[in-house]
Amino acid sequence: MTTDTTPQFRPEPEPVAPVQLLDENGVLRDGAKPSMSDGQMLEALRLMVYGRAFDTKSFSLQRQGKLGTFAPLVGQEASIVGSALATDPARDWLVPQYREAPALIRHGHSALRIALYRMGHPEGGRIDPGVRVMQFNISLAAQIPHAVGLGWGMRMQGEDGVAVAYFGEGSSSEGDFHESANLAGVVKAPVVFFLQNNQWAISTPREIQSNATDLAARAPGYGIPGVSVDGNDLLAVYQVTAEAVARARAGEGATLIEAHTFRMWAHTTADDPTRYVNPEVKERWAKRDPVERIQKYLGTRGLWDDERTEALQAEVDAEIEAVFQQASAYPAPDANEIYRHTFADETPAISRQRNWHLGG
Amino acid sequence: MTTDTTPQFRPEPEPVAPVQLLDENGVLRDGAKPSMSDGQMLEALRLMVYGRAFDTKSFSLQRQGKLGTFAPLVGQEASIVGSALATDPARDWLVPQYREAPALIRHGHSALRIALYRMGHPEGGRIDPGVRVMQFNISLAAQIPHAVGLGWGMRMQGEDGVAVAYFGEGSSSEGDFHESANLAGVVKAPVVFFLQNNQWAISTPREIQSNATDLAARAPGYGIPGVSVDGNDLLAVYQVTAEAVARARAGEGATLIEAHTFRMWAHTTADDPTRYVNPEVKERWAKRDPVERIQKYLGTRGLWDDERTEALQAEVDAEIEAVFQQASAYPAPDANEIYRHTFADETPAISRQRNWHLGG
Amino acid sequence: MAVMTMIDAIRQAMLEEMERDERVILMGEDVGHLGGVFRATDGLQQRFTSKRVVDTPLAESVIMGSAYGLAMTGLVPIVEIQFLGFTQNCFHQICQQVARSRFRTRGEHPAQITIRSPFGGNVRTPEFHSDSMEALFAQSTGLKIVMPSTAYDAKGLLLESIRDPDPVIFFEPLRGYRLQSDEVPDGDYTVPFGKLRTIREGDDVTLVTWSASVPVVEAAAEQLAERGISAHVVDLRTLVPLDEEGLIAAVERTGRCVVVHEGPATAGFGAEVIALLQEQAFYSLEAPVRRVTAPDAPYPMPSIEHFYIPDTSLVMRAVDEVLKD
Amino acid sequence: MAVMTMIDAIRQAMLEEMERDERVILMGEDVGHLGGVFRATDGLQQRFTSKRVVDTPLAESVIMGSAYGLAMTGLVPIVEIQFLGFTQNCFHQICQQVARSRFRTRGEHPAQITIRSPFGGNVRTPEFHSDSMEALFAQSTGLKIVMPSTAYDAKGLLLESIRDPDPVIFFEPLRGYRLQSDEVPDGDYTVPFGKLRTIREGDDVTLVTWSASVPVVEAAAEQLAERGISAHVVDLRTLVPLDEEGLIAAVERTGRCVVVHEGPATAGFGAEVIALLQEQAFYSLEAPVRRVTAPDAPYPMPSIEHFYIPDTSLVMRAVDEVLKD
Ligand SMILES: Cc1ncc(C[n+]2csc(CCOP(=O)(O)OP(=O)(O)O)c2C)c(N)n1
Ligand SMILES: Cc1ncc(C[n+]2csc(CCOP(=O)(O)OP(=O)(O)O)c2C)c(N)n1
Ligand SMILES: [Mg+2]
Ligand SMILES: [Mg+2]
Repeated sequence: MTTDTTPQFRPEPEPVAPVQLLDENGVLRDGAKPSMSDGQMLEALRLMVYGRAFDTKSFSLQRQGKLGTFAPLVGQEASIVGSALATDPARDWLVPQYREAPALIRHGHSALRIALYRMGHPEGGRIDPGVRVMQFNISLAAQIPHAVGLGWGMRMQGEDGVAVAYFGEGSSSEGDFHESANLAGVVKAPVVFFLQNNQWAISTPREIQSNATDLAARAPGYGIPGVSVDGNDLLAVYQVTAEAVARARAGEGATLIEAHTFRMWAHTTADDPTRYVNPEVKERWAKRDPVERIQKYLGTRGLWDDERTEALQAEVDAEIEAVFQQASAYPAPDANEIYRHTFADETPAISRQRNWHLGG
Repeated sequence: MTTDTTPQFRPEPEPVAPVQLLDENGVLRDGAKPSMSDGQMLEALRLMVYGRAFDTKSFSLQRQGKLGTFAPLVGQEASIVGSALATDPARDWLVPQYREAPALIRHGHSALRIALYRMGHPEGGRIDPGVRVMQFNISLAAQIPHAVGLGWGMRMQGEDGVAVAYFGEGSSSEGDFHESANLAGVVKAPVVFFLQNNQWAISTPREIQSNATDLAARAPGYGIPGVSVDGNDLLAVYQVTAEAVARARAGEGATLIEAHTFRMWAHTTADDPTRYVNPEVKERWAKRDPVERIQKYLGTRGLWDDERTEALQAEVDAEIEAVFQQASAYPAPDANEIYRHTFADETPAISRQRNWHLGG
Repeated sequence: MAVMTMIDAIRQAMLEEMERDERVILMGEDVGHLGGVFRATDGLQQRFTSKRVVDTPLAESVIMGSAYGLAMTGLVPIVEIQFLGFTQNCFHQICQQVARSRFRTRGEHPAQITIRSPFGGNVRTPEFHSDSMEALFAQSTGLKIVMPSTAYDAKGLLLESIRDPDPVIFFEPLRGYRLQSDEVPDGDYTVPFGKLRTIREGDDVTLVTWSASVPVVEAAAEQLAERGISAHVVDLRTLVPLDEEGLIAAVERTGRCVVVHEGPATAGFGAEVIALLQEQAFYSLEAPVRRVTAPDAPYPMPSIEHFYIPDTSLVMRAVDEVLKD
Repeated sequence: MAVMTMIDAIRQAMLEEMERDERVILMGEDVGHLGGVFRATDGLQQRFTSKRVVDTPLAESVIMGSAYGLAMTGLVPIVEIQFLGFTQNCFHQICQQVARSRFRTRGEHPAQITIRSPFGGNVRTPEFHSDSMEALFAQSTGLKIVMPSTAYDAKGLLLESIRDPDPVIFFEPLRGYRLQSDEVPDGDYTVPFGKLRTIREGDDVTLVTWSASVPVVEAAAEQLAERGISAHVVDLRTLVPLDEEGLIAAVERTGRCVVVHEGPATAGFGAEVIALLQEQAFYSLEAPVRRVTAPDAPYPMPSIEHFYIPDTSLVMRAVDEVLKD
């Protein structure tokens, strides 16, 4: 007991220093011991380039009216791919928001389905059996409780899988985030709450989202550890996520990771960020480009060069071209699709409605 | 930036020492400087005794079937009354959960209405014009956002009023708590989030509610200060609340206060705590009785004695007797009440329904 | 075969199914150590440990949302929401996430979850505890809506619900918990969805109702009989799927109908019953179908709830009108 | 008087009312600096400062709940929920707290709040953006439900909504935002609640609809006219309060009726329209009233939404059936 009435808990005046292993120029920082193997770095780089190329292609198709509105990942590649590489597709579950395409692909979800999803094809919603990913979720933060259930359920059944929930800093203002982190703390659910702080929720800046100096500072309020990391540093993101996954597998429960990054493109193809993003700020972040950074590092290690960059780009573009070819050639859904899959069996009402609609 | 990957934010291993000015024996602790005046202490003591007597009377009426189920405050008197005394009924709003009867009464809400409310009379729901209290709220945590709006709205209009939201530690697991504390931080709303941690949510113990060592530790995650206080120490509760109210009035925004107390009676008259409360634990808390504690202190100061205790009890019992007499004599509501007050004006449907029901 | 109360039948169904199928788990506020605020889960945690009967924090949205995640790992959660009104605190998890999972994933992620929740009036509960929300869930699509009125149906329908591959919301009428008791077989049996129960045969008028209103309508039918009016009474039992054929046949039998339910009239499920009847049985209706429901007002304070909830006299008045029409 | 789009009319209504009444404030996600994801509030923050046009954190429940508190201090909040589907994230705040405040306090704490939200199909939005939830709010009681289909009505009804002493949920059809434009007077005028709009007079069949479905029904009426069928078309405009007299008169005029809406059939508001008609106009109905609505399924992916939403051909088919019956 104390007679001192000054609040025992006070907000930090300054954000803490995020974890960073590679500096903005792709130079390894003193004391940094990256645990990522060269092979993993090359795999990650490919996924990052793939993700950006997938959005570039989607964007042009959208402009031609061949594809619906979608949310690009450009700027967040290291955050999305670095965290995904720390998971094991055979045992872990990925629970995305909507920007995490390469993470899902690496986890076994087919690029074709993502292309179909962006084209608004119902088959884009299908998750193939055995693939441990949840569908993109447009209802913000609603996916976070699902991740808690997934991790908790695996643990109940003696599996050592971990669930990784992705969500934005905007979504972290929703009650579902709070309820989820709190329950995960109570039941020691093996979950990684991966908060991508890309500074924006559509046009709403981080400052309007919360008065907390760090969003990772919320973790102790749930009895779990919180990590602040440079989200544009592939090696750092991988490492803190791998450690969080390891703790979760070992039965030590959940971790909240705040990855500091930036949404370099529009929120979606329906958005015009020039109305609200300060170009100088964007410039500063452009210098921190996650793809160039890892390329530079691999370059200094003799593992990368401009030729390989070109070769990779060409290879990835061709693959993606093929995916969207296949997607456009995919059989168009018919009216009957709206009458399927509401229930395993059909109710009398649905049968009546179908017969009237399609029978006539 | 750091290369150290150990989480920057970790849960405290131990709860912090709560603020306490009066020890369990009613002795002022070294260094304690109570800001409460003697007059305020006596006013508070009366309200505490009143609250307990009001529940005692309600309980016997409930057992006779003359009153519905209700949630008693016994054990939490200091927490409820000490915080209420730190507010100004003329400017501040009180936003209760359901145990805070004496706080509302001190704020100008009539005891008769509370009696009617407990009897299930619709007039028990009425808030008299000019009384700055919200109605009890059975939907847990739903009242917390209202307090943010009240504080924020007064500030927008240049008033210096403060809104105090009461809620239990169980309710603090709801998303509404999170969204509210976070918004209050962003808009610097003059709000005191008064969390009564009475250790139980019906039968659910504090440990199952959250893995946080202190619930006050959540405050920094919203960019606001958090205080842990001995909820059975009237002087300490008053003091930390008064300081929080002062900060809010001065434009410094919200505070989260966690008052550690104990629900000495059943959750409601429908509950049987012997099924889940450990008697020894309850015994330990009985020794910390908030009413006896302040009586002892006032006694040592020559301001209180057994005679006064008896006199006060008799006086308060008589008052409450009269209140419930009046409540039982209150005109019984007729069927027309269900057709009133859904809207200012009546819809055709409601008129039709009323005419059929009452016309027949 | 033993006579038991509805709440005992509900507990027995869960106990037996959890013994039969270890994938079944139970979660909610106060369901474990306490055994539920109404003792519906009494003894289950002691029997199955706190791993399978889980006391959760006070947070409906993550209770429902995590149950969905649990179901994705192959478990079969029974979720208790302590009172039906509080499903509004997780409405998006129920109606957008759980209820649409199969549809959104083209059948790949069905959500086998049973949501149990007490509701219903005339038991003097506090605010938000009594509301009849069946029409909200019926309109939301993707949920099966199960509303038993007897102990026998409660057990048989709950077993059917737990085994149904799709999400089910199982309404438990507070008033019936202990007042309603009847013969309940031990052991396994199910009551199929989409088959109404004919409570009493009659030729003058058809009374359609479900769940909490059943006893009120039965009492009305008794009194009508004494007055020489023979009422045909049916209990719909499940609203989704709805026994359209059975309902139409029951009404065609008399050509006159009164629908009774506890929820407000406007856009209540009674409106759906009437819409269906006039679409499908238009030419056999000899008089307008009447509704006896709560008014378009919020659920009131306990001292006036008996005015709000349909009572026997109002049902009889509506019948008289339907017979006069 | 100028021809303008519905979204411009909505913006103008807010602009003018905020100039007239300084108690009026506007809050929601992205409504301020950006001016709304559809520009419905474009320029309002610049005009009225960020004190009166507030960008909030991403948290619907506290947006709605704090608006209620703001209203208790004498302010008049207009709350934008970015898409109607996300009202499910604050369903308990809307339906239990805001909508019941007057009733719970016996008239002492009315909640003068206007909830604006876009919805409606055939604009290829992502999931949960298009759902038609009017029946859920109609069943919940305590909310007025306003569903304009023209720019003129949008402005006049929004002004009426903001000034109404009770909570109003104001539905904005996405498809109409820019496609629908008509003559809108500058300055102050209101369109009263509970008065339907007769879009076209006719004698063979009455078509009843509202909001997003109005253009579909108008197109159907055109084509029916070419085939010599004269349709009487009404737009209900507000569902609560409902223009019962006007609706009954419109249907009695032809004796035949088709109801069209975008939400699912079961327990949709179409069911209420039919229930009311058969209760109040039973003897003037010459054929069963038919519904043309979405099926009992969740809102689907964009590539098939045009199958899900009622279209002109289905409306005409229903009319043909109603005329044959
Ligand atoms: C519950 C809910 N509310 C509002 C929206 C509308 N909306 C879509 S994206 C978005 C911003 C999300 O920001 P953030 O969570 O930071 O993710 P980001 O887009 O930055 O990756 C909003 C408000 C929604 N989809 N769901
Ligand atoms: C949203 C909601 N969920 C569940 C309940 C049922 N319920 C009533 S009181 C209670 C426990 C509340 O605990 P706490 O918030 O700690 O307050 P206390 O009763 O201890 O004062 C519960 C679960 C409710 N009333 N509202
Ligand atoms: Mg963001
Ligand atoms: Mg408590």
